[in-house]
Amino acid sequence: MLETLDLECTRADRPLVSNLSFTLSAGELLHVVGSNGSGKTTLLRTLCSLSRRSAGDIRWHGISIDALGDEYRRHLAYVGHSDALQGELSGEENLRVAAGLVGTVDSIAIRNTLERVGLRNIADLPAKILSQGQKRRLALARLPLLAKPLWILDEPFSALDTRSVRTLENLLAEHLQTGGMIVITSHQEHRWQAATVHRIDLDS
Amino acid sequence: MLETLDLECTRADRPLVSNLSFTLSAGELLHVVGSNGSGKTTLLRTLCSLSRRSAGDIRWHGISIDALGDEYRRHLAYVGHSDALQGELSGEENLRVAAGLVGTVDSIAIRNTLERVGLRNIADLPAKILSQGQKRRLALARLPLLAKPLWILDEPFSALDTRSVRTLENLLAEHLQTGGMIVITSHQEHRWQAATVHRIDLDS
Amino acid sequence: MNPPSLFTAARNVFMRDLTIALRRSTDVLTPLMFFLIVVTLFPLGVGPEANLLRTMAPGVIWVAALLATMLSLGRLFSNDYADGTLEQLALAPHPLPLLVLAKVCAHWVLTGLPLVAMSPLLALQLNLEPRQMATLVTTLLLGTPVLSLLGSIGAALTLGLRGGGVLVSLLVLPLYTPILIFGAGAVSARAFGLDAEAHLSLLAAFLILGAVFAPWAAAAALRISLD
Amino acid sequence: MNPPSLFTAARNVFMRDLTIALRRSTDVLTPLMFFLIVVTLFPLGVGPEANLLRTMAPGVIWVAALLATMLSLGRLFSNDYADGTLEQLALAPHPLPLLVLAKVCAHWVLTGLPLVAMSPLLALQLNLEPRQMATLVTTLLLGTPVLSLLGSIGAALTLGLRGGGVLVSLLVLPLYTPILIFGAGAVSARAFGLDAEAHLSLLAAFLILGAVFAPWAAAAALRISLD
Amino acid sequence: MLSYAAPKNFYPFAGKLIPWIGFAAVVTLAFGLYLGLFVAPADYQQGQSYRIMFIHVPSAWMSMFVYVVMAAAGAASLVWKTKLAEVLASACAPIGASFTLITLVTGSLWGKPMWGTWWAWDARLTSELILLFLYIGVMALQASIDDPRRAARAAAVLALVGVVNIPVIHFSVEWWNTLHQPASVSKLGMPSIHPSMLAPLLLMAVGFKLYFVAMVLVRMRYQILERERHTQWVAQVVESEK
Ligand code: HEM
Ligand SMILES: Nc1ncnc2c1ncn2[C@@H]1O[C@H](COP(=O)(O)OP(=O)(O)OP(=O)(O)O)[C@@H](O)[C@H]1O
Ligand SMILES: Nc1ncnc2c1ncn2[C@@H]1O[C@H](COP(=O)(O)OP(=O)(O)OP(=O)(O)O)[C@@H](O)[C@H]1O
Ligand SMILES: [Mg+2]
Ligand SMILES: [Mg+2]
Repeated sequence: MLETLDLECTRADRPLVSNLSFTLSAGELLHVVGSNGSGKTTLLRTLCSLSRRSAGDIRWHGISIDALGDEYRRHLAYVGHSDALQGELSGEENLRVAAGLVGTVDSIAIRNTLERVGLRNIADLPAKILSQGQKRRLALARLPLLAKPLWILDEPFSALDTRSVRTLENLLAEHLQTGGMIVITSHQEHRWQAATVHRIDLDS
Repeated sequence: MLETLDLECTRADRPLVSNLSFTLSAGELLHVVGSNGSGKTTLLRTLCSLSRRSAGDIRWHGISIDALGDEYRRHLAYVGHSDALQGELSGEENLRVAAGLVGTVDSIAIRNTLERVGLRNIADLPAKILSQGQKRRLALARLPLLAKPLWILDEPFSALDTRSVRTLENLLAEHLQTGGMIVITSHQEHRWQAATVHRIDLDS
Repeated sequence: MNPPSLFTAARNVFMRDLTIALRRSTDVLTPLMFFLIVVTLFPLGVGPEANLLRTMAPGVIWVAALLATMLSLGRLFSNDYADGTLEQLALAPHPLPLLVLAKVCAHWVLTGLPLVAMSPLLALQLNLEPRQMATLVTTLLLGTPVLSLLGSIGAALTLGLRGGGVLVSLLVLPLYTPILIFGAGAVSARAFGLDAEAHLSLLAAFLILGAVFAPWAAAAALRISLD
Repeated sequence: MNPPSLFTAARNVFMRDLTIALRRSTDVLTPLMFFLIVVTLFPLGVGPEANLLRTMAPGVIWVAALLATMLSLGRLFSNDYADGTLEQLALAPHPLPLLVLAKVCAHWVLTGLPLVAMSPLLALQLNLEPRQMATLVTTLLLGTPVLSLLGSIGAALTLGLRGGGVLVSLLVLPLYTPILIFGAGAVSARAFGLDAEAHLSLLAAFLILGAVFAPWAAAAALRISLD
Repeated sequence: MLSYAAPKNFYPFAGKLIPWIGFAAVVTLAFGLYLGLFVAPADYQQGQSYRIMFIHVPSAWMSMFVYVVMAAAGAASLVWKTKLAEVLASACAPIGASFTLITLVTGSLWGKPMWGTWWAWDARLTSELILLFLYIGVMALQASIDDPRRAARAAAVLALVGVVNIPVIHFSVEWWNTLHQPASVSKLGMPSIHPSMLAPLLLMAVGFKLYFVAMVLVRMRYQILERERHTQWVAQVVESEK
């Protein structure tokens, strides 16, 4: 369970998000919307503990994430605007590295995941020659592989072709069904297949 | 008038696009679609003369673009996956630089354009602190400013919020009405306001 | 998926860095070539006189080693930073200093170690005395890891800053001076048949201190750069 | 919108590069500081003996200038490449070599010129004879633009390559050697009261050749890197 | 003749040439070595050690010759955009680098008895070392770029820029008064060397050239296969050679 209490995020002393309180429980999705520059990315990075909040608190199962430290990060997967891929490594190796950092590496799971995001046949090409959308798919392939309960996704749909958009929607639905939590931003409207969808509009 | 004759584009000696022939006249739009990695970006860069084609010809008003060289580039505006912004410079300065490279700098036109894409009030911030979508809007602001007849746009809608999407659609419509030409890629479907829409699907 | 032990995670990071670098063998070769070329530049600038060259040699080789290490610092974090991997590293459920230490070790294996291996050849070219040769290799063996460790702090601090490549040199080179003084000093001392033991134990002390403290400082700097 | 004359476009590019660099004043300062630090490292590595230092000085100063220029080459194109500006430059309706020349000029004003201005101070530190001072400044004035020109080719060739920073040194330093030899040679010759005119006219010849041919090579390299 | 420039035709053509040229190279080199090591008289000044010359001098010539070939092929590939020239240029680099390395090593070995040192910062020695760096630069650049066409064109630009070093190496002994031997064989007019030493030297020089041609053809064939691996004819070749 992720909750925030009177959270405030500032950029260069200018508050972007303030007095934000929400609670996200297992199986729920939080869709953060807002116009460009309204602070969605800032909020998501703060929830990840990558940026520091200026006031308020963020709690994971009731305990402040500052106190939890690595223990909080153990439960968290983040995909931001950039893809976190090593251009030199192949798609498969990139996933292997990501898995090795947080859990044991399971070659079969990696191959299945690549199949799932439709990159199986180019899994051996170095990531840097992939197209924009292929890179994005590779970045997203970390999500099912790492099996973390909390996913924080910053415009994951950008650059994806229509088939991949559907694949990702299915991934999200599955994750929620198995008790996961998702915080997501997207400029498009989606029919989320979730029991509970919270929506925060940063413009209002 | 832009036309290609049996155009072939290869990447690492592997053909991505082959035997492509089309003609694009004033007021027409060409929508290039295809799944991720099908070669849209490669095709667009080839049309710009940034990448070299491996066979075939590209002609501008009947003359091969190799022969035209700078004369062809004078008529062309390209916005690719990256935004071509200098993080150190402010929004206004970025546009000033872009204008200075191809035409005379007109401060009033720059200010109007910034207004148009909704960046007027943050025109003095350095581009590097802008949000993803704000950067994208700044990159697109070059288009109305530079007044080139041929626009080549690689997923210009990505990262834009809904209001900016509408602004861009209007910009495109205006450009076509005044006799411009557009080559564009986008994974979403749009109701193009164009007299003639050509569509090339690279998957088939 | 079981969380891996800290040691496994650090080893994974180490191996990953090695794999990436070996994938591009030029990455390993170029600092080495740079070292060679810089040492070659000096006789070109100073003239071919053998005695002069011999007196300069320890200083020149050590300065070249400093510069070669410093130049390769860019590789330590900046690729990972640019593509977002560093964020993922910072989000890994392990103490960041240890992951940093793993990266620094990989960096040393890829740059420091080859420099050490190459140094006897350069010593030969610059007419060093045979008895200086062993001292040169020992000082480099003790000193280059310290260069990588201290360098990691500078590299972390300058991440994502424009002109980072030159800025890092500004931060790091002053920190390098003690190592240069004792490293080159030891080799020069041997030219007069003097003992270099005091110099060497100082270098060893630097190494231990660096290995203990530098990763913490670098990790803190990384978190600041990512904010 | 009228197309600007070629000259206006080139001047715009030049002014833009200056503005960006001055916006980050560290960008201008750091190569200079690097130059200073490298020259300072030598006495530390070699020992404080005045005669030895004086003999080494021309070579050391020139090598430091080479390295400082080389290090700052990363700035020449790579920021523009990473953010897509270079594509826009290549699509501008003007001959690319001339825009490249404008960028190289900006680079020289930001790195070469400060080095030249700084060099008398260093010459003083290293006990150069007064009559060598003027020669040092002249050689640097003639030589540093060539370094920027040749460097632009290397910088253009290594755009977007991993380990580009070190690779560029491998490509560029060998090309720099003639300038080093004649530059440092001229200053050394003056120490013995010899005439340095032959050296200087060779440097001037390099400068003219470089200004004519290097921008074409660099522009060709840029188009290749963008492909 | 022009049709041989197509990779598809060049591949079998080169395949047929290689054994002949290779055979000629081996014979010439063997004969040259025999004359040089056993027939030519010992030098009255240097004794036996001068025989290193029969390796050193031809490989020194080759180190420069190969660079010029590489730069010329590079220029051709930039101008005419022919694949074959690209492949030729990139095949040259490692061979030329090896010749340069051989020159440096044999020169060092010869320098110890002659000058009492393995290495001196003499102009010719230094410029030869820089030639090695140039070769390595070309190879490193090529290895850093994945797309072979781009790699070839980038390397061609670099090779062309570096070609200024060649006259520097050749004339360095005349421009600077140095340790190293001035031209005694390649001098126009009468060579100042005894015919019994000249003959094996020239034989070795021809042998090295033949060896170079054979090696370059072998490397070119490999690269052509690699680069044309998506085409039909390569599939057929691979099929037929299975
Ligand atoms: C590492 C040391 C050496 C290097 C790098 C080196 C390099 C070269 C080069 C590049 C050439 C070809 C020059 C040209 O044709 O323009 C050459 C030729 C030659 N070298 Fe060396 N050399 C070295 C040591 C020596 C030594 C020790 C000797 C014997 C004293 C020697 C004797 C010769 C001779 C006789 C030629 C033929 C000159 C001619 O007729 O063109 N070299 N060397
Ligand atoms: N140093 C700074 N000074 C002032 N404003 C800043 C600074 N850094 C960031 N900002 C502002 O903070 C906001 C950052 O927003 P953020 O990136 O979180 O937006 P976003 O909602 O993710 O937008 P997008 O939809 O475009 O991705 C922008 O409006 C930006 O201008
Ligand atoms: N060096 C290379 N070797 C092999 N394949 C390559 C190489 N470089 C690029 N490619 C392939 O070429 C294709 C490039 O496609 P391009 O970037 O044009 O796709 P796109 O249609 O723009 O896709 P997206 O919708 O994801 O932007 C990719 O499939 C990529 O894997
Ligand atoms: Mg955002
Ligand atoms: Mg694309």
